[in-house]
Amino acid sequence: MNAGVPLSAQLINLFAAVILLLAFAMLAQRRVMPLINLFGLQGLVLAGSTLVVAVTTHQAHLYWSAGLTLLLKAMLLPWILHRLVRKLYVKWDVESLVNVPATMLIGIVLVIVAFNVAQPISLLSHTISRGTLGIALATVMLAFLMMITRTKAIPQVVGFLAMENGLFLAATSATYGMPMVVELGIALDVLVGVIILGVFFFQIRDQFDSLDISHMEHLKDG
Amino acid sequence: MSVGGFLGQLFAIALALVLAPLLTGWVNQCRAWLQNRSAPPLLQPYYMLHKLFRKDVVLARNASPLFRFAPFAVFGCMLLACAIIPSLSTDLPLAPAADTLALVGVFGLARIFISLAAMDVGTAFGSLGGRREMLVGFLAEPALLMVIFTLALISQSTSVATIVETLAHREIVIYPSLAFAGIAFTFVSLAENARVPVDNPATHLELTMIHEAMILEYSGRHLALIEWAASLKLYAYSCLGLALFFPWGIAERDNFLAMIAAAPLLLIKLGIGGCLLAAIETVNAKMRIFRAPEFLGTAFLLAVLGLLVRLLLEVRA
Amino acid sequence: MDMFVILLAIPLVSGALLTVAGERAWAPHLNIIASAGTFLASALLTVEIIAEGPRFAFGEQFFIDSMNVFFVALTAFVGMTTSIFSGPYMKNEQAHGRLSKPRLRLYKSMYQLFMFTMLVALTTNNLGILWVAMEAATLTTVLLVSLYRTPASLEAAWKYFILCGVGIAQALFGTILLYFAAERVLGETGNALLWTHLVDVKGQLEPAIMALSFVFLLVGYGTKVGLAPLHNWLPDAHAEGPTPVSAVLSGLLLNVALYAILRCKVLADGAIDGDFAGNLMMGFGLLTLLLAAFFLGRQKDIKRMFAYSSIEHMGLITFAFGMGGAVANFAGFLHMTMHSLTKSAIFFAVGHATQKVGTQLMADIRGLIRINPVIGWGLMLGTLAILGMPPFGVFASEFMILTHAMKHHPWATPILLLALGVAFASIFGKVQPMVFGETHAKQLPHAPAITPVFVHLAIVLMLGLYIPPYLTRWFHEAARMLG
Amino acid sequence: MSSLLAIDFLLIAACLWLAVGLWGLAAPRNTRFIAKGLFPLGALIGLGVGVTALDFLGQSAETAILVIGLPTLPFHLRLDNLTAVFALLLGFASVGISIYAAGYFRKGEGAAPGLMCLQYHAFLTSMLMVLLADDAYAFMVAWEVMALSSFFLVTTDHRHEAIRSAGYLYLLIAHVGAIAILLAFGVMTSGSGDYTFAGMRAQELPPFWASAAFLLALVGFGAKAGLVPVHVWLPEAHPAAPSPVSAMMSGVMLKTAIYGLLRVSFDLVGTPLWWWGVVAMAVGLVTALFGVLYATVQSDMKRLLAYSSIENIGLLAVGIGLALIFHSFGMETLAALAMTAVLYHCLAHAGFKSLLFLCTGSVLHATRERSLGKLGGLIHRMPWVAWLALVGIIAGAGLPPLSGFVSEWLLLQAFLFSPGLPHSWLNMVVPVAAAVIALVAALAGFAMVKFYGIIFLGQMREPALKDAHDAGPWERGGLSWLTLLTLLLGVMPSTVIGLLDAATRQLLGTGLAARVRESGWWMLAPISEDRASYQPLIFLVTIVASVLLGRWLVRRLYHGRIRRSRAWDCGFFFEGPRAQDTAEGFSQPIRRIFEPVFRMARHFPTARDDQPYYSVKVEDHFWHWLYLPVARLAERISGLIVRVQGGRIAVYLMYSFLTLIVLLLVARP
Repeated sequence: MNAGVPLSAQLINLFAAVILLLAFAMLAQRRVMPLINLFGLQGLVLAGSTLVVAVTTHQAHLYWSAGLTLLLKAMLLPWILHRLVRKLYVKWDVESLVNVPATMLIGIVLVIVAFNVAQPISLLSHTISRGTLGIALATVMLAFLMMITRTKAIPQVVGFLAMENGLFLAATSATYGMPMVVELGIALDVLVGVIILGVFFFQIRDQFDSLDISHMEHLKDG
Repeated sequence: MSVGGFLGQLFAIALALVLAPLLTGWVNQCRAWLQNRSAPPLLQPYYMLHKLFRKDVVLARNASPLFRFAPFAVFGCMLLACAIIPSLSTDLPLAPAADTLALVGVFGLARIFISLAAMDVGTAFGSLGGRREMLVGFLAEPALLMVIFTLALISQSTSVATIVETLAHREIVIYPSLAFAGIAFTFVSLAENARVPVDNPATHLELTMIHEAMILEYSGRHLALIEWAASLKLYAYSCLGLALFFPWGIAERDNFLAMIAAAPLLLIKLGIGGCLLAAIETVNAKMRIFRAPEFLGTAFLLAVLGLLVRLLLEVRA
Repeated sequence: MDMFVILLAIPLVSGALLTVAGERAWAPHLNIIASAGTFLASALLTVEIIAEGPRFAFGEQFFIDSMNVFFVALTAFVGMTTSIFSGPYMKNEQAHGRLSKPRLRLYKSMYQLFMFTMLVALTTNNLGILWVAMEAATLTTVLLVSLYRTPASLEAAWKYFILCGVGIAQALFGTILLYFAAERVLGETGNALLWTHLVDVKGQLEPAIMALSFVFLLVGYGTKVGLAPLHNWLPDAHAEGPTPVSAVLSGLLLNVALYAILRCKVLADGAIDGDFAGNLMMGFGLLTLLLAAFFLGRQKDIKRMFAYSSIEHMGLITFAFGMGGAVANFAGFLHMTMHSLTKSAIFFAVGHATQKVGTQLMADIRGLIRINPVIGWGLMLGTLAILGMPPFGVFASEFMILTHAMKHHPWATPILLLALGVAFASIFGKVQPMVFGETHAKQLPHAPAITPVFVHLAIVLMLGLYIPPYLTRWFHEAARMLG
Repeated sequence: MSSLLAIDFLLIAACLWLAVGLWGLAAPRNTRFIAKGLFPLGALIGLGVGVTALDFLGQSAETAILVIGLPTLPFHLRLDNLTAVFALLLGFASVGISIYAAGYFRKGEGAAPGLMCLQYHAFLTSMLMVLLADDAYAFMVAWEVMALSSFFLVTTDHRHEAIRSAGYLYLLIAHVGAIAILLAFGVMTSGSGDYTFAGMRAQELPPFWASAAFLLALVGFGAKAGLVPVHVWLPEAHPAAPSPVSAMMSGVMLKTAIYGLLRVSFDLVGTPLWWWGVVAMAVGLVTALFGVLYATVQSDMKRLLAYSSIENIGLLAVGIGLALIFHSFGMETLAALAMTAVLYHCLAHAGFKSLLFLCTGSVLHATRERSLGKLGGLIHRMPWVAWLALVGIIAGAGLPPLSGFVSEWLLLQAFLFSPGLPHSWLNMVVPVAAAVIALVAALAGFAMVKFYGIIFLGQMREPALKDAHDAGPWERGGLSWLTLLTLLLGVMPSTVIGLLDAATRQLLGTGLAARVRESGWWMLAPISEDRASYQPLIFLVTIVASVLLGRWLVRRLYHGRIRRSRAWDCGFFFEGPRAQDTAEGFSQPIRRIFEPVFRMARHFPTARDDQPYYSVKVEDHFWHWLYLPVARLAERISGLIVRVQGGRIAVYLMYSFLTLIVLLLVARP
């Protein structure tokens, strides 16, 4: 990074890099509880990053965003997930990840692709955090990859939520946040989604005696 | 329609009615001679017709009206055919009623009636004969049509009268195609008239007969009519063959004297034809029924060859 | 009072009311009355829009023009008929012991909320709110899909949730990119997600960003539309949910998702040179159509088969809009209408039929026409209609799509025709033995509500032979809006 | 009323038919009212259609535009002479069939009569609309409604699996055909987007696209008409349908396909290329030969007739091909000769095939039996039907003096001119094709004899046949009407050709009427009297006269005594119905001679069998050559494709992911 970049941008880039790192960590994490903790940490970093943007740009609604992120992603959702895990007795569930190195390798390829795709857009950006769009895209893709590789329901949902984190990073870093109405709506949707998922987990466990989604492969044609 | 034409027409019909059994008798006689048998009298067919007409008709119990109607219909068809084919003169008022194609149709109609009648009583032999007759029919018809096509191409007409006039009176040209067509026609005629080698008019051996199998149930006047119709058919085919391939001597329109002169010539031609027929029947053996397709297939091929020769050599040249 | 507010308020309020008091005896009636009220409001709104032109509501957040008011009316109409159909249907389910009272309450409240989210999605001017409403539509229906709590329905709902959730997340990324592009032009005024503003400046939007944005939006909303290969959730969800839900999912939600894509396509077309968006849609459309057609022949479950048929038709419609131009857009809108009406009618008939026979397996359904001629003929005619047999309206739109394709994209014609032919052979081969033949099935405790089937089919039949001029004008304006 | 044009009358008739049908739906179970009230009403409307068309012939075209249809393409209608000829056919044939149907539909048989009434009359309406349509949309709508209504009629008795699958096959092939037709229309607009027929006429297509349009039309209309290899539905669907419907389908509906083919190839597509005619002729010859050979070996009477319909359609295609060839070389008079043969054969076939199908209906009603192996001797119990059927089979066998012969005669006459074609191959090959026609005609005779002989003649093969009853008065009425048409078409060819002339003149610019009229109404001499002539009336009179005269003379000169006795049968002792030929036995020569044409599964009795039996089953080669492989291919493809839906959510997510990445890479500037 050259000297011309302001401190705030450097901070944001740092935060973004941490988020990406966390995404990799989640990709490789086998156990449920640490996974949720990692997710919470990602939310925390995301909130921090949003706060930096808010401070730098003096946009009021970004403060709200940062607060909302902190509340929702760093606290409420991990808490809900923790509760679920405890109630469902899946605390000791261990994901049998196949071939972590290969997954990581694919992850790296995805990061390259994401950076490559985002590059022309980043060049157009006039915001202070132009590089983060690529990172956000990479985060989204890593979360996607995580969802593909997981066979348990809760890690899959965590992957899903991590994807939302990536999206949020994109929203704040690339555009200084969406209009407030939209952000509130998104937050509400995510919350309701998690609650519905929670309901779902119980139903699934009741029916299948497990949260292993490999049991759910009966509806098929091929 | 001239009075002369009308008289000529009546005369032709009468001649056909009279000459047809005679021709059959003549063929039988020739054959007997050729086969070293003592021949029946020449007039034997007349005696037989007379006898049959006198006899009672014995009908099978479940014979339907169609069975009784068919002999008359067949007879009518053959009579019509004889009326159309120029035997003595081309000046026939009935001639435009049917050209050669329609003539094939007439024979077809007669065939349908006799086949249906054969199936009517519901015996094993009847339907056997019926289906074999239809078999011969559908094999012979394409060949006959190709023969007609060849002739029609030469004369630019399918009307028998026009063909005869063209061939006999207009110009004297040698048509090689006619040779092929003539042989094919002979083959077809043999098959159509239930002669050896396709059928044997004299047989009553169950499994070999075609025509005779169909008329087994007929008796009395019905049988007489059918026999007469068969003679008429032979006569019609002979006259057709003579008219198409040896048309010399047949009178032109409005020429009553020539018509009178044509009569002896016709008798001579028929006589020779009958001899030849008898000879063919003597030197050949009847073939199995499923050899008939080969026989008639050959006829078809010859006819097509004739047509192609016509198209290739005569039109181009 | 503002008709638009009423339109949105009725389902929202009644949804809330049913959540609270859904087990009362009058609840089913409320469901129907609310739906009828929504339809009435939409009809009045339509009249108003036709008379007075487009309008805004709630500031500029909502915008009703001739394009979406048509979808609103269609949605409200099918919503109403579905609610009428679901009355006796759900009673029968209850009588069979397949559903308990609390579940029925859940069903009714979620049904109304689902209608609400769709109406919001259709009328909002804000692409962000559009996204929120689409996600909310998923959330409200996911519990409806798993209403029976059977392993199969749970599996279907899970897949629905995850796949659509992931898909819609991509759409959010697309929306963010769109906002990013718009902000550069419109500034941070808060108008940067308002469609009406975006349309005005669509030529100035950065093509590179717009291309990426459209890809995300297409993949995102396309998942909800059921475009192959993103369609995998659709047959499961449609087959395992209660039939009224299948009817609205097939008949309405797919339309709404496609509507979202169309709104975005207008912007992408304006920004990008060449026909990038159109070509993508055509490609997806053809792939979807072809894939779905070959799936049809392998189906054993009747609802699943018709779900694939929905995918197939969505492919066709996507293709039509991909071609673009006045005629193709017109045909696309017409086909959406026809498909909504016909497919929901089919699901009504299928619902009654499966209830009568007690199975969704096609091999076990026989002789519907003898069990109940009305259901049998409903299914038969509906099937023929959806297969594009004249004189039903589906043929009219397919005719227009095909002829347009022949003129402008002749290479696509054989693919279209192959798919339609295979679909015909597959579906008809399965439906005919179900409708015809002998059977021994029993009577239902509650008489089926069969009127909706024939109301839908009658409209489809009429539109096949005669499209009234005002409808034509309407379609034309909508088509022009798409450019 | 004078302001109403003929086209208005036809439109009104179409609406009336539909109204009659809907009326039937009002009282769906009232058999008496529907059968004795509505069907005769339909017949009356049919008569109106026929008379209107007859009256119209020779006038200039009338057009109309309806309000219904697409907004950009409302229904265009047009009544011209080609349409009028086929409307004439539809109207007059429907009179007989509707009258017959009035007696045919009885209480407690199959579907609700009201429903059938609706389907039947919708079928009639749609056929009329097919003929009137003047744009692609109207045509396709009418065409598919025709397919649909006839499909429902075919599957009336849908409790039988065989009938259901026949219906399915029928609708499927009809649909595939419709797709081809639509494509043909699309090609003919050549990108102008104008789907009216007038718009298509205005296009000058390059030869390649014109050929494409023609071939598509040939496939599309061929699928409806039953040209090989898209004929397979026909022998399944016709036997499955109730007999009036079979009659309507075979007699009239197949002709709408011929109409379509004529409309496209002579009217819409522009100047034809000569090889189109060769294609049509080749397909026609194969179809005709195939149809007639299969007809001869059938054991089901309606299947036999269905295959015979295939044969006749083949002949029509040959005629169309010949007309196309002549037309493309500018030999319009000869083209008119072939065209007249085609149109004439359409009329003739409509008459006699409807008649024969209705006869099978009566037989079916009387005996509940379709299999030839269980019929026989019905001439004794059903004389009306039997004698009227005799007229039908003689016409069907293409024999003078009835209708079938006239068209075959005209066709052969046209063939006779083919050596004059200015093309070195055609002028040699085409004449030989005439031999195939002759073979087909003779084989048709075989099939007809089999049909008639096995059903009506011989001994009754089942004891139950003794209770068979003759057709009722309505049925007799319908049969007699069609018999009358067949007779009239047979003996008055010149008059009929004078009527058809308007259509040939419209399509080719010339006709035969002038020459035909010269030689008088009793004589048919299309080119000149020297060239060829045919006088069916004299023909008929001579035969009838010789029958009557002969009979009178024999009785006069000899006697008319008759004794009844047992059948002689060469003195054979084995009597009874089992001694007769079975349907299979009758066609044994054909199976033997044309063995490679059939796909046979035979069982021969052996000496060690406890219960020796012989059986033969003849199948269609095309199933195994074309349809089953296609079905297998589709099956295999779908088997591969459904693997996409494997049930694993991770895989689904991967699809979505890969799609996204691929698209992103594509979209990346």
